[in-house]
Amino acid sequence: MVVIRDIIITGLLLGGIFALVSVGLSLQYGVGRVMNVAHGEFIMIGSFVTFWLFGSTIHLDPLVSILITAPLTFVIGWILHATLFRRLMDTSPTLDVFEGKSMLASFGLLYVVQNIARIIWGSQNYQVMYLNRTVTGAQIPLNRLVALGVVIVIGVVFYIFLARTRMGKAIRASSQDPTTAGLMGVNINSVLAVCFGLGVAMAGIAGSLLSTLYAIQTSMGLQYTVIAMIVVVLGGLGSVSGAMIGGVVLGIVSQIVTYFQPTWTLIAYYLVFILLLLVRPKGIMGK
Amino acid sequence: MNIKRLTPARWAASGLLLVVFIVLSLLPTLTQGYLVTLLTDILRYVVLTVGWMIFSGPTNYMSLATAAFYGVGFYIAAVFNGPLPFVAVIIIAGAVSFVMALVVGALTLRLRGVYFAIFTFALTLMVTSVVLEVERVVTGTRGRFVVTESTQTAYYAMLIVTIVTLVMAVLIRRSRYGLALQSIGQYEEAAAHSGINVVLTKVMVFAASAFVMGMAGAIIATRRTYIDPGIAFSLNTSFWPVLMALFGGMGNLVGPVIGAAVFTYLGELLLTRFPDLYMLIFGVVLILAIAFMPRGIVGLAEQVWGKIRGGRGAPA
Amino acid sequence: MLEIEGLSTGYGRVQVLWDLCLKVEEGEFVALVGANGAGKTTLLKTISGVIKPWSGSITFLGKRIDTLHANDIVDLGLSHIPEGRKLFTDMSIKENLEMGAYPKRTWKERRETMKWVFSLFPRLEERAGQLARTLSGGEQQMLAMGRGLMSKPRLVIIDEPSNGLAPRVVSEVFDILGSLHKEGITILLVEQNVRQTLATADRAYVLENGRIALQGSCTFLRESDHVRKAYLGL
Amino acid sequence: MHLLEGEGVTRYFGGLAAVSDVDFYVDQGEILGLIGPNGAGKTTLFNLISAALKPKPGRIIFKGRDITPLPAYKICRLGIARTFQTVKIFADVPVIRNVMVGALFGTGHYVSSAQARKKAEEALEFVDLTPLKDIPAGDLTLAQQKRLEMARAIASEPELLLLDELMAGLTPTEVTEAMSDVAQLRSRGITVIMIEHVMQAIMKISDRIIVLDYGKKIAEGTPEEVAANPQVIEVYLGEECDA
Amino acid sequence: MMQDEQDPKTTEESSIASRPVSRRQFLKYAGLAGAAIGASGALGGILSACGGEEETTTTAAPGTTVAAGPTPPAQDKFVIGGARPISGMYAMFEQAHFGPAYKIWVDDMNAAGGINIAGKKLPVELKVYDDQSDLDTCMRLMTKLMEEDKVDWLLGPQSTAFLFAGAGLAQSRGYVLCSAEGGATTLEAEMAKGSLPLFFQFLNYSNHYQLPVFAEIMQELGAKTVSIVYLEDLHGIEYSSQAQLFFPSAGIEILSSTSIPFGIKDVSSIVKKWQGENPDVVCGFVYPEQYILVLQTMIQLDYNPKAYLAGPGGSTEVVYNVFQGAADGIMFEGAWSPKQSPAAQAYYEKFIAKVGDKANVDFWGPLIYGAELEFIQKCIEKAATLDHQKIAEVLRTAHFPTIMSDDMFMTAQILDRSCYAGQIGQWQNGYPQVIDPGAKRTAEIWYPKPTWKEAAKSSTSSTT
Repeated sequence: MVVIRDIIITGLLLGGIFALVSVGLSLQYGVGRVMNVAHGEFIMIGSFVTFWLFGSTIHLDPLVSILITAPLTFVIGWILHATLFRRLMDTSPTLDVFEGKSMLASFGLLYVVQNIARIIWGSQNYQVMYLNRTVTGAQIPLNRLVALGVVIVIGVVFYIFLARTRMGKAIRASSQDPTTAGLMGVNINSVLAVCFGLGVAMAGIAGSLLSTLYAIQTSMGLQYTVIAMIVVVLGGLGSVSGAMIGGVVLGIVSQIVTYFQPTWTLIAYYLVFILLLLVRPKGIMGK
Repeated sequence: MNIKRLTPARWAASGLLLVVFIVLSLLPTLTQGYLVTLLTDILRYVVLTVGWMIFSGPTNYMSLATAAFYGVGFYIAAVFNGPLPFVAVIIIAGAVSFVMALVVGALTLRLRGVYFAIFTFALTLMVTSVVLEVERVVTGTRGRFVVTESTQTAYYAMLIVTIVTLVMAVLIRRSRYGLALQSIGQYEEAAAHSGINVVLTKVMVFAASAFVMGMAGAIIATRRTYIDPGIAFSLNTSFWPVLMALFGGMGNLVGPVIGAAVFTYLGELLLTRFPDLYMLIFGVVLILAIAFMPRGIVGLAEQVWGKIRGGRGAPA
Repeated sequence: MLEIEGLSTGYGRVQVLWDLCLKVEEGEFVALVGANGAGKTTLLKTISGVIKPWSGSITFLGKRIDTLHANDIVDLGLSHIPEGRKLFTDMSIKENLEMGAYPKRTWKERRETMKWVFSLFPRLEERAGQLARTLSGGEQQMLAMGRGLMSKPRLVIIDEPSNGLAPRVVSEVFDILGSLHKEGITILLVEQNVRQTLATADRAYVLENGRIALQGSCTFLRESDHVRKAYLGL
Repeated sequence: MHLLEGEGVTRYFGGLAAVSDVDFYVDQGEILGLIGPNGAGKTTLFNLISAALKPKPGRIIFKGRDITPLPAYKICRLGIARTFQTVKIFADVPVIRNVMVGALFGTGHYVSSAQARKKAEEALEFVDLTPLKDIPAGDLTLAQQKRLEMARAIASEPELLLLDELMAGLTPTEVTEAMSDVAQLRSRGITVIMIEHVMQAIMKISDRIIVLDYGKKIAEGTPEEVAANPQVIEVYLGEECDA
Repeated sequence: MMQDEQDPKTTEESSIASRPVSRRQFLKYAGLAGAAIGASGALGGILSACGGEEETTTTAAPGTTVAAGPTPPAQDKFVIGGARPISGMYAMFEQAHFGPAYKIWVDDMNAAGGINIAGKKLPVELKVYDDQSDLDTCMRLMTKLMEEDKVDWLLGPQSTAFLFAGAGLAQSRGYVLCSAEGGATTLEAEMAKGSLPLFFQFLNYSNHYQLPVFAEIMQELGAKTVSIVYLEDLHGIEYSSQAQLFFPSAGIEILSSTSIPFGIKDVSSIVKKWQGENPDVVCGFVYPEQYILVLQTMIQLDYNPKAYLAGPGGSTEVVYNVFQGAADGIMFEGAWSPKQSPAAQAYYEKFIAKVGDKANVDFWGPLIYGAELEFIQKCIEKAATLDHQKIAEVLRTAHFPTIMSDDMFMTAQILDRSCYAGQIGQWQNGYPQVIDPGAKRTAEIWYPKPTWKEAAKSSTSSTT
């Protein structure tokens, strides 16, 4: 029983982390159709900015540093979309072509971002030690709990943003039918750039928190991109709530497998993913 | 029936091709050393890129499983080279990749667009993890020593596989199956209603492209002394052929060949001249190429040539 | 109000519209009829900025709009109610209407405008919280029209509103178009239902193979053999 | 025995019946017209016959054989070819090779490339596209693309041809030409089912007409019978509203 | 000079498991190629190429320009080349452990006027390519360095797997390969077979010294039980399997041995398992990424074994700093300590000056590499030639004093155990100490290690 309880609790916490690294990608693909292979690189940027601020003289609290990483990464994302991806959109005859090209372009982006970071921060492992204790009484690591909390907050805030605000509604409308949204007066290009920026900002926030959870190094990005891809496909591409559910599913699967045989964990990820794609290609939440 | 289409330009092209192959086949006697190694590597990417193009070019299915098929070939060579003759090993490697692609293709080719790309991507990762775990459990270690072949043996083997790949690519392109593939890529539904067995065609050609990838893997493995799953199934092997094809231009077969050659050589040049900045420059070049050269080097050349000839550029 | 001159456009390499001229005066109710594939929808899409013209000009309220993006054209007071409703099916009726009022100019007044729209389509008000996909075909068309009116347009261009609707509902749609027209809204209507269209509109253009084949008052066209033959098979 | 026969053919899309319990048949050498308002289920019925969709429930029988479970390419090879409402040509492929696809793969027996080319040329001749045979199909006008689809279908040597809005967007002269093409098809022994909005054409050329509305068959008979049917007039032509 | 030339049949790849290529086989390929091209000319070309194959295939090795005897070489510089992981997953090793050592050596050499070959001082040039931590690229670049650039000396590649592949490659090209970075028992077996006469191993690793020494330490401390976690990579697999050999024979029981994959994101179930097993010692044969996760989880769950042995990277101050001193008392594979000797202290300061940040200094490798390069240099100078075969002879038998040891020498192509500064280290108050039994020990062992809280409190870690 204790084992099952542990698996569920740690699985949930891990699921929160997985959801955290995935929501941004889900948004980028869901609205903008960019399967951003460089997603993990922006997580890395968030991590290192947080680490840098933490280590600097102001010794900034990692949670507070989100206030810096989020806008910073948002602007990077916005600019990238307004230049690179918009150009690809304009020059691609069909959506399929755009999806392929944007995926490959983001692969180039991966190289660029990662290597700029390597030149700045080197190749060492670092981590921000923050809240590295458990909630008294229960064996729940505080930093993971905070991460779960943040992803829930992001989820709720984002939900409210989508449901209540003018821009949020425009994003939803654009993801369902961009052409008609344009007929309503929505400037699709700016919505897409904002969405891409938001996706990158979410990666930045995830990075801030990850820097308190795991060793960070400038080559860490791809592994998180892969996790995010799996989670996002599990939950259904483009669904933010799907990313949450996909994250939790993967987290619990991961903990069950780790309990029995840790080296099968990754195999289990891919297996779950591959089976789901074959059985339900649109994901758990997909229509 | 093709004879009437052999215009003087075609004769010249064929002649040039023949000269190129004669030079390539004589090369190891003319020069010894690194050039042969480099050429083997370039030819490897030509095989992978053209192999990838055979299927993904006309159908627009972006396969990222190249590393899986290539890696399987790699592993076959690690296990069987030595006990079995090299030629047999290459053929077995191709055959195993072929069978694997048949199974994978039958399962996945109903997925379209980005789903297919992600699936093949995950497949490569999964094969890596599984092989790694099998090695750990069965052999108690991670990698294997490979019975090596000499530089020249590998070079000639790769040259032959390259020729096989190119011939296969041309034959498929010219044959009815090339037309079928093209139809599938343009309008899968209409292709089915015109009597094309869409599933079988896709799966067979997918498998055929995996065949040459497996062979290329087996040859390169014998140049590596020691291999492990991380080496055999490097993700770069999946992405690079796609980028090379895009870089060279996907319109015809010349594009991927040029793309692979230029890409590999350029990479080498940057890698040795600017080891610190190499990947950064590479990434920038890649992005610029995708954004500004939608039809690759060949497309660009055609456009420039068109402008020179009479101000009328190739249609955009 | 709307003036199109020498307009040519198409998809990819295929030309659909050929050197087309069309005019809609303030307060008019103009219909555009023609066979499937004649280019009616393409024309509307070009007017509203979804498709870029190859050549020619489109002027709306004295302003060239052929170079503008769709979202800027809405802002000027031209609303396009697309074929097949194109509702945001995962959003509620209220939200769909709000999307209609998306331009900054109208967003602030969206509550008042919505009251007006609800008065036109009382059934929508009853179901304001429901998802758009749960509506029946007729209600969906009402919603699409309501949404199109939320931007307080001076000119509404509307594409095949009767498509797939039961006859009773079709007449309802035409009634509403009529009353909108009476409220002073200029209308450019594309329809297959020629009989009813010609009965409601003032003036009509007949589009054939991407060119204007015929134009004139509706009464005239109703008597025209050409129209009768092409559309009614009589 | 009818050439093609459908029994209780039904197909739902998310709770809505696109085609609902339709029985139909067509005999050798007939031209059957299929009419109805937009969204009445005509194209869905074509999709069910050509196996783009499977009827649930329902059966489709071709020359006495139940073809319901067969995949689309086999249906084509058995001799049922079709065109599409929204053209589905291979846009980057030259016109002649578009047609060769039908000849090479659609006939159900081996055809050499040379034979296929010859057949394709004949088919193009038939639809008057011979001068354009070497340009990419995407460069044709929509009307030409429709004809190209017909050529591709003919090249697969069908016994039954499903024509979906062949005449959409044609000028009256072109409609007349298209009508004579269809008549010629019949003289070649090809049975035709056609969906058409151009009434004057379909009324003139069809031997028999089926009217669909909301997925249901509401009328069937000769053109005269159908044209006189008050229900048809109401649903199809819209309520008479006297001004 | 070249082994290959004596036996042309084995061609170039004489080393690990090459197979001669028969003429018959080649004819087969030629036939195939010819058929494929459809041109008899090409067939002839391949046939003649085939003939070429049997004549000579060896490449110009660096020694070929040098005549026998102590005649100075004609060239005017000494190029040392390597394919190194400047980017990718192994880049941290190049950045902190190895790269600086090479640069220091080159600087030192050039400051002294260059390397002295038979009385002629040649300035040293360092040529480093980025292998992107990719074995394929690494092998190609090593080939390029040997065949095209014809460098005078070759640096070993980074990481065990690369070394496996590189050893055979260098052997086949007649190059001496001295490796510090990685190594494993499998390769040792090949060396024992005599198939790698040009390969020399400097770094201490699992069976050859570290685990036996650790077993001795545990015996001394009275530790009876151990639990192991290891990474599913060559290093982890190697160390865990060697532990299975050495620990039981020292009377230490292995309670569990858990393998984990790269990219694992939660190890709490493993730590909880240890809590249940309660071993005296936990060994973590993992890289920093997993080491940080394991340690962090242990701190969170407040699980504190009496001793913890960390794998590669546990010896860097960067990783130590992550825990802000809480890692005090952690033992690590290594090891050396600046306090050991004035030479070690001097080298430590030089190293800091090179990497710019003392947090980046590693206490496993650098001193060994410094000593290795010094040793090699002395051997080359003694050989007074650039002929690798002759240098190898000197390497095999020479004794030289270096910064690490007064008497440095190879035993069966592996650096002798007595020459190392140490095998196992321990962080004490933010300072690395060698804890090998005997004279090399620089401080008493902290056993049991302090609790996480104590350590964090008492530490005078360099971060503060």
